[in-house]
Amino acid sequence: MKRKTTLGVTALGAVLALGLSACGGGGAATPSQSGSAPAGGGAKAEFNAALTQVFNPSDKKGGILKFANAGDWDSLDPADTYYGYSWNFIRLYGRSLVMFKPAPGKESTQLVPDLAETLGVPSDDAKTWTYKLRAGVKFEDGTPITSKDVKYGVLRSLDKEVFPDGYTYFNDTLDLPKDYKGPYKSKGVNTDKAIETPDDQTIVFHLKQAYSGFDYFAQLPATIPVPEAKDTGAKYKEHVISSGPYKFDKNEIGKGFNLVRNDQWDAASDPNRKALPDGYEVTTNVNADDIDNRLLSGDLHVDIAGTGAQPATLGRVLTDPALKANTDNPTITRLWYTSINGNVKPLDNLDCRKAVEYAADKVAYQTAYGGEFSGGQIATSLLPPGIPGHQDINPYPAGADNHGDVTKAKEALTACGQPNGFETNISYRAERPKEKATAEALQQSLAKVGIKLTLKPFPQADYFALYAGKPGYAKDNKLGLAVNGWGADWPDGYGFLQQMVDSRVIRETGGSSNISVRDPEVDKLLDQASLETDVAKREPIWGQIDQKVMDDAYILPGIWAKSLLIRGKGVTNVFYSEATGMYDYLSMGLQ
Amino acid sequence: MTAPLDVSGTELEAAPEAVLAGAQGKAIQGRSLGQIAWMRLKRDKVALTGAGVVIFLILVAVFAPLIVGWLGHPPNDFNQDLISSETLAPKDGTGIGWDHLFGVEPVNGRDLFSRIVYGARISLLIAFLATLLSVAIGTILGVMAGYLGGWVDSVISKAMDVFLAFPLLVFAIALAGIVPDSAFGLSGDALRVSLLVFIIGFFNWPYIGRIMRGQTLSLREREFIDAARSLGARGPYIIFREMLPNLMAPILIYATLLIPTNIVFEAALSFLGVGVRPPTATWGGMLSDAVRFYTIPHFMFFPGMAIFITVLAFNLLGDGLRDALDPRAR
Amino acid sequence: MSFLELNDLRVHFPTDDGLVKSVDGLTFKLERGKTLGIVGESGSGKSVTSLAILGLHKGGRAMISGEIWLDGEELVSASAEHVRTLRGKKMAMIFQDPLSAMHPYYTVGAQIVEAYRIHHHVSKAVARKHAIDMLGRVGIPQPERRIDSYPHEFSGGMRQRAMIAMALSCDPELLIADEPTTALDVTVQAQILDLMRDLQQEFNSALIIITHDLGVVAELSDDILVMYGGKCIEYGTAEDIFERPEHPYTWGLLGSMPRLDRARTERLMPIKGTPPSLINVPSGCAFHPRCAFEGRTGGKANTQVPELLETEGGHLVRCHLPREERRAIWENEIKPNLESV
Amino acid sequence: MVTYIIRRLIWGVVMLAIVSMTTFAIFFLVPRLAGATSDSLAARYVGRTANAEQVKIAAERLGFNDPLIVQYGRFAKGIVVGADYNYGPGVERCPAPCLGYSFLTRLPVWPDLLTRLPVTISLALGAAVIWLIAGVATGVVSALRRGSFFDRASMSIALAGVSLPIFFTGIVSLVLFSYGRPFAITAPGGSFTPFFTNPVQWAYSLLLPWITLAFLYAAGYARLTRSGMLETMNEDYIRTARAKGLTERVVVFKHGLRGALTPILTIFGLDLGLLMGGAVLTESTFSLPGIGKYAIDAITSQDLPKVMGVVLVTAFFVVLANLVVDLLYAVVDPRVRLT
Repeated sequence: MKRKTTLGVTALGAVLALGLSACGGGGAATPSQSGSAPAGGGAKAEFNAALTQVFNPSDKKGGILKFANAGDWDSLDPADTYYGYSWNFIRLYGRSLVMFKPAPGKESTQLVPDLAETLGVPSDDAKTWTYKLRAGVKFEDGTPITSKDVKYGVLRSLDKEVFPDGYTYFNDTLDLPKDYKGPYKSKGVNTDKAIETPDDQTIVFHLKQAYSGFDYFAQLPATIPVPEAKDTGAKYKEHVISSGPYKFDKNEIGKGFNLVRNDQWDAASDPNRKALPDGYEVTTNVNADDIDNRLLSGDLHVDIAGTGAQPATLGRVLTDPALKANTDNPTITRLWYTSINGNVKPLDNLDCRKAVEYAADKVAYQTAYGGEFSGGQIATSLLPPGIPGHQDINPYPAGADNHGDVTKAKEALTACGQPNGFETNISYRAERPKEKATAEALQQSLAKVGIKLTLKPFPQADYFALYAGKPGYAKDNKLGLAVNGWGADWPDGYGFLQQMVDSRVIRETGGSSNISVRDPEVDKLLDQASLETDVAKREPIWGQIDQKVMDDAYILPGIWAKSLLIRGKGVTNVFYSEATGMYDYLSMGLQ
Repeated sequence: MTAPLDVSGTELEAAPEAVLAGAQGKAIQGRSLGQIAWMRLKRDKVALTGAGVVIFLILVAVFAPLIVGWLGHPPNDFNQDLISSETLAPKDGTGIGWDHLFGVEPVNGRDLFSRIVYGARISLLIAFLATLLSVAIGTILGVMAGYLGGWVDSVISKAMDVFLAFPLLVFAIALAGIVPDSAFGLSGDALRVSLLVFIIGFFNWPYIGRIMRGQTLSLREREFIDAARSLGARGPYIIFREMLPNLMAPILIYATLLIPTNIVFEAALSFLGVGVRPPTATWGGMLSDAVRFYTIPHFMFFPGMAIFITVLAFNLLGDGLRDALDPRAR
Repeated sequence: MSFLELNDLRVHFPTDDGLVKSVDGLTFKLERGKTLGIVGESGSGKSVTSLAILGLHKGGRAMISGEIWLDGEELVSASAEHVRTLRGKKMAMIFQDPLSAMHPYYTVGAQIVEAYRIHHHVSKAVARKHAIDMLGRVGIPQPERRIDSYPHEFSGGMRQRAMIAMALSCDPELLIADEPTTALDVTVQAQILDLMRDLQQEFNSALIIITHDLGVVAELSDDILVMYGGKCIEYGTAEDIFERPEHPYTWGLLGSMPRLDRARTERLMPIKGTPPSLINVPSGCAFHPRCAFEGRTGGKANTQVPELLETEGGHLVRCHLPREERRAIWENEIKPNLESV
Repeated sequence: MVTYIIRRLIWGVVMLAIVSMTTFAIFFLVPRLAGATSDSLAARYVGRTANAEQVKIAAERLGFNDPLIVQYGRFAKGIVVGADYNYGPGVERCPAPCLGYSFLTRLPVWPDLLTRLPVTISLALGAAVIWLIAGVATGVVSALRRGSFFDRASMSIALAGVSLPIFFTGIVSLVLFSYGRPFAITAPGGSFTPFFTNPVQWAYSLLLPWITLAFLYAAGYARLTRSGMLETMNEDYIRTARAKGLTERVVVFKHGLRGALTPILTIFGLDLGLLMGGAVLTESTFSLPGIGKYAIDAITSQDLPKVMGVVLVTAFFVVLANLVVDLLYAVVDPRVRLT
């Protein structure tokens, strides 16, 4: 990553799962204007045509874009939504202070001001961040948006009793009054200590500790303004008041909703949004196979979850060149891996863990997740290629054909004192057929060297809280291996690695994603990196951490995920956004 | 009623076969219900076919390792060389051939034939044991309710009402879903099988119970029970020596008809992902995997047909048994 | 020609086990105002005969041959539809066990009204009035109230009366009563038999009583026909049958008839064995396996089917024993036993 | 009669109470037996990155720290007198019957069930009409033409029908007839249209599930009707009806059907009652947003208030169906007395 910040001190507690590599800095960055739409795009339908450029660019307005979701939306409330597609989609009806640039490829990871005129202006050694709001921005009812609305939006998102699904970045960093519980419970408490609104256009954030990457927070949906008078708390998701180009028309939770144009939105105040369609129609809880079929037939424009085609569709799409030409196959910043728990004997022995690393059949792993197109590319270490600091290392080559190296594995077993192998369990999330297939694949390949695995499915909802992620339970029940996965909230080394490898996030009460990596040196490296302000020095540390964890053999990397995205028929301005790991939903239009 | 013709105790109206077949020799033998039933069953080609298939399936289940060793591959072994890494489907579409009689699964290329054969084990084992449990509980409680009457009857009958009001499938899913992976000193397949047997068997007993209660009620009023009672027979004697033999026919019929229901039940739970844990092959589980690959029809065809044929065979046999043992039900 | 004539009536049922010859060559005559009793064990073919006369086997699996002449019309060859129009109107039937013979879901009145209206085009009100009238005539108290009762609300005797009212609602000329009193207790039996006798005289209809109970027949019948294995084995006037029976089976029937005048200590004389199979009919005389006098036929019993021959004055018997020997056995061996009080 | 109904209603409430208590107890006890604490249970219902403090807050909010009796009491009280729910800026009154708020979406369960009920009722009623007509007609014709080709053919199909699990026929019909497939009839999956919005679209969206579900039941009903009809046509009263000189049509349809259909009415009522509470397999196979699908979703997400709601609604329909059937039976069969 070339974008960097040269801001001074960033002393940051290790609690945060966030990125240090913020964009811009010093307020010097020029917001990219709408004219910056890449010219290289073409309408020629070919495989991966929308990966790095705009496919089918057009400025034609009108039409209704149809989206469908195989699952249910977690929430439409900006304070309470934590799905990537939701953060992508929410920009249609909400404007946060800052946003990722709606542009293809690498460019999409740039932050650009949205509701704010510029990116954040730090002061007090990056402990204070100031944003100036654009003039003339209004809510859907015509009320002008003021900095107080932004402040209210952030404050209400702090109430985790009302909004338990959301993130805690602001709770953890803002210099809040002691025991502040959000505007509902702590009514009338003066919060100027944390957020000041000196005038209607200015908002100032005060942090407990300096943090140079605050703009990443400012792009979170929580900074979308919410009018206090219209706030209905947990029920606000039934009708969110729009600040963007579209507003809610009809919203039936569990079924779907409609967006129509918001006539109070002024294109002049918004350089990022094209607002081409006349409206959006979103259906939720649709059969996933049905979504694919409708996408291919043109009845549907976007599979909103953005996780790619269903297995049944793969066969159809990949074998038909005409269909394949309408798909894109990006590698996303997500690692599917298996935790090797050093607390479970005999995996407390490094060589036994190494035996697992060698014996695993990587091709089977890949196939379990959907093969090279919808599954991913075989991972040889933790960091996906898209994350800064990635190095091509392969400490445990899985043989020539990637089906596992039996010889090396047996050597490792002998070194570990278990020459005939051993028995342990592998856990996975029962509702995830791919994880089931992975567990079965590992069972197969490890059996070749005498490591007998017993499959232990657990309910997804309790996987981390009660079972695999609860150290006591995992140890008592000999969950030696646990099928796992991790993707960062945005592409950045710290955000990617910290929740995965920092041993201090492991709680005895359960619930952490890191199940197996317990290495004080890794923790030290993480702290070192979070204090390192020089990107050139910091990025190699990510690589070092990667190498160290691999040497410890606490993680068996499976694949770096890829998804096979289907471009809807007749949709204009389709492009893949690295920041979201799916198509950009802001720019699409209809032919 | 006067019976002018004392014809050595044979009830003419009740057993027409005796009328048809009797009087050939001078000594007229009373035929036992079993003999008559067997005679009728022998003539019922459809039921015999069902019985044949059932026996075949039981043999398949019992000798699964032998059959698979001879005709297939270990059921959990991967054959990913047969799978296209792009589409995850078998490279030639199905993988069907001499090596893999029913083809292979997409993704990991496991031999479908072997998995179907091993699936029969789980399916039949659970269905049989669950039926046994239902019949045991149902018969004991049903006979108690019918024979003892009074408050015992009303308590048991109310209990049956409550059980029948439970949303059975929802409840079974919920229960199968929240039971942890090792409990009651069991784990793995043993635990899951026991759990499923318990859930399926325990929630089905009221059906048997109601039938048994009704049968007992009508038996209680019959003369021979009165006769036994007047001779001083006590409750247990009457129940075990007089009632149970007469209940054997309905027990057999409804047990046979309950088995296919339980097979479907087990398959449904496996289909919904709360059955026996993978990679152990179950027909319902395979069907549920096949949904994701509905463009590969052979994958859903074989498990679906396995369930269908098994259930059909048991239904045919059950219908035949009912016709043979209970002529009034024809 | 008589009012009712059966000529060589055969009713055969093909079954999986073979051909069941329920009625195998039955011939008899009956005049208006007369009563014929048909006696036999279960399965002897007596009920099948009555259903055949009513044409209720038509359209089923039964194979019927022979002739049934009713008031100059041949019914075997007549169309099912035509026979239907005669049923209920010209000939009617009283079934045993009226509880199961009446539809449980319809009121007694509705069932009588239905029977009347199918043959008479009258309004419901008129038919209802007629039904009340009929119920009154068969001795049901408060008929205007009871007409709306359901069969299960009646006592056994009342139900049988209602059944009779239903059968008589269209003034049938031929009335067949199939075990009309079997399901009733003794005092009610007598009432019902009296009622039937009175009604027969009132309507001057021909009456066939089918029963296994010779006592019932003795009360009512002019003539008696004894059936065994689908065939008539003895036919004669009531006097012939009770005073001069010539068939060993009839002797058995008489011997097993309970009589009030018999001593309590005395045992009934049962007929050994079971009724014959109608498929594998015993060779020769169908009764020979159970016949105590089989040995006196000179070996013909199990080889030759005996013919139905007249002994005297219309008294017919189907037996290999020479006539004199039959008389002698009756007078010397059977009769004394029956009257040994 | 009135006392009978009142007694039955009271018993029905008792039954619902037993069912709900059992369900609650199982969901409460089994995870705790497996070693879950109130915090670890609450951790299911908060976000992915929630910290220990948030989990504590959630556990408190969801009342997990209270004993079983208190938790159940709160639930029962909500049903009887309603409950108050704090949604942030204010307190909302959740009127009786308040089935509580989802642990996950924090939306009240009752309105959820109400929006899903039309789907399930549409599915059940539509299928019921089809199977009743098809099943009974087939059964009657088969019985009357016993042994004919029609009888043999339809009974073979019926036997196959009762032997085919719905989740197999469902998938096969989806593969064959659904959107984008060779014989596309209908588009399943979340595409339910309410009847009052567009009756044509409503029927269209349900056609495939109806037929699939009705096939299973029609097969069973054809068999039942046939054997019932055969049995009835052998009854003495049918012979009596014929002896009266009634035409065969009257004999079959007035006397025969009346006798044969009465027991089927019972079974029909109970089947319908059971289906009203959610056709779990059908709805999940066809992704129909009805009660059954709701049940599955609730169970997978371990959302106890939803599970309780579904279980209660389902049990309610079963209890109601039992009562209605018994009352109807008394109307249809004069021999039955309600005591």
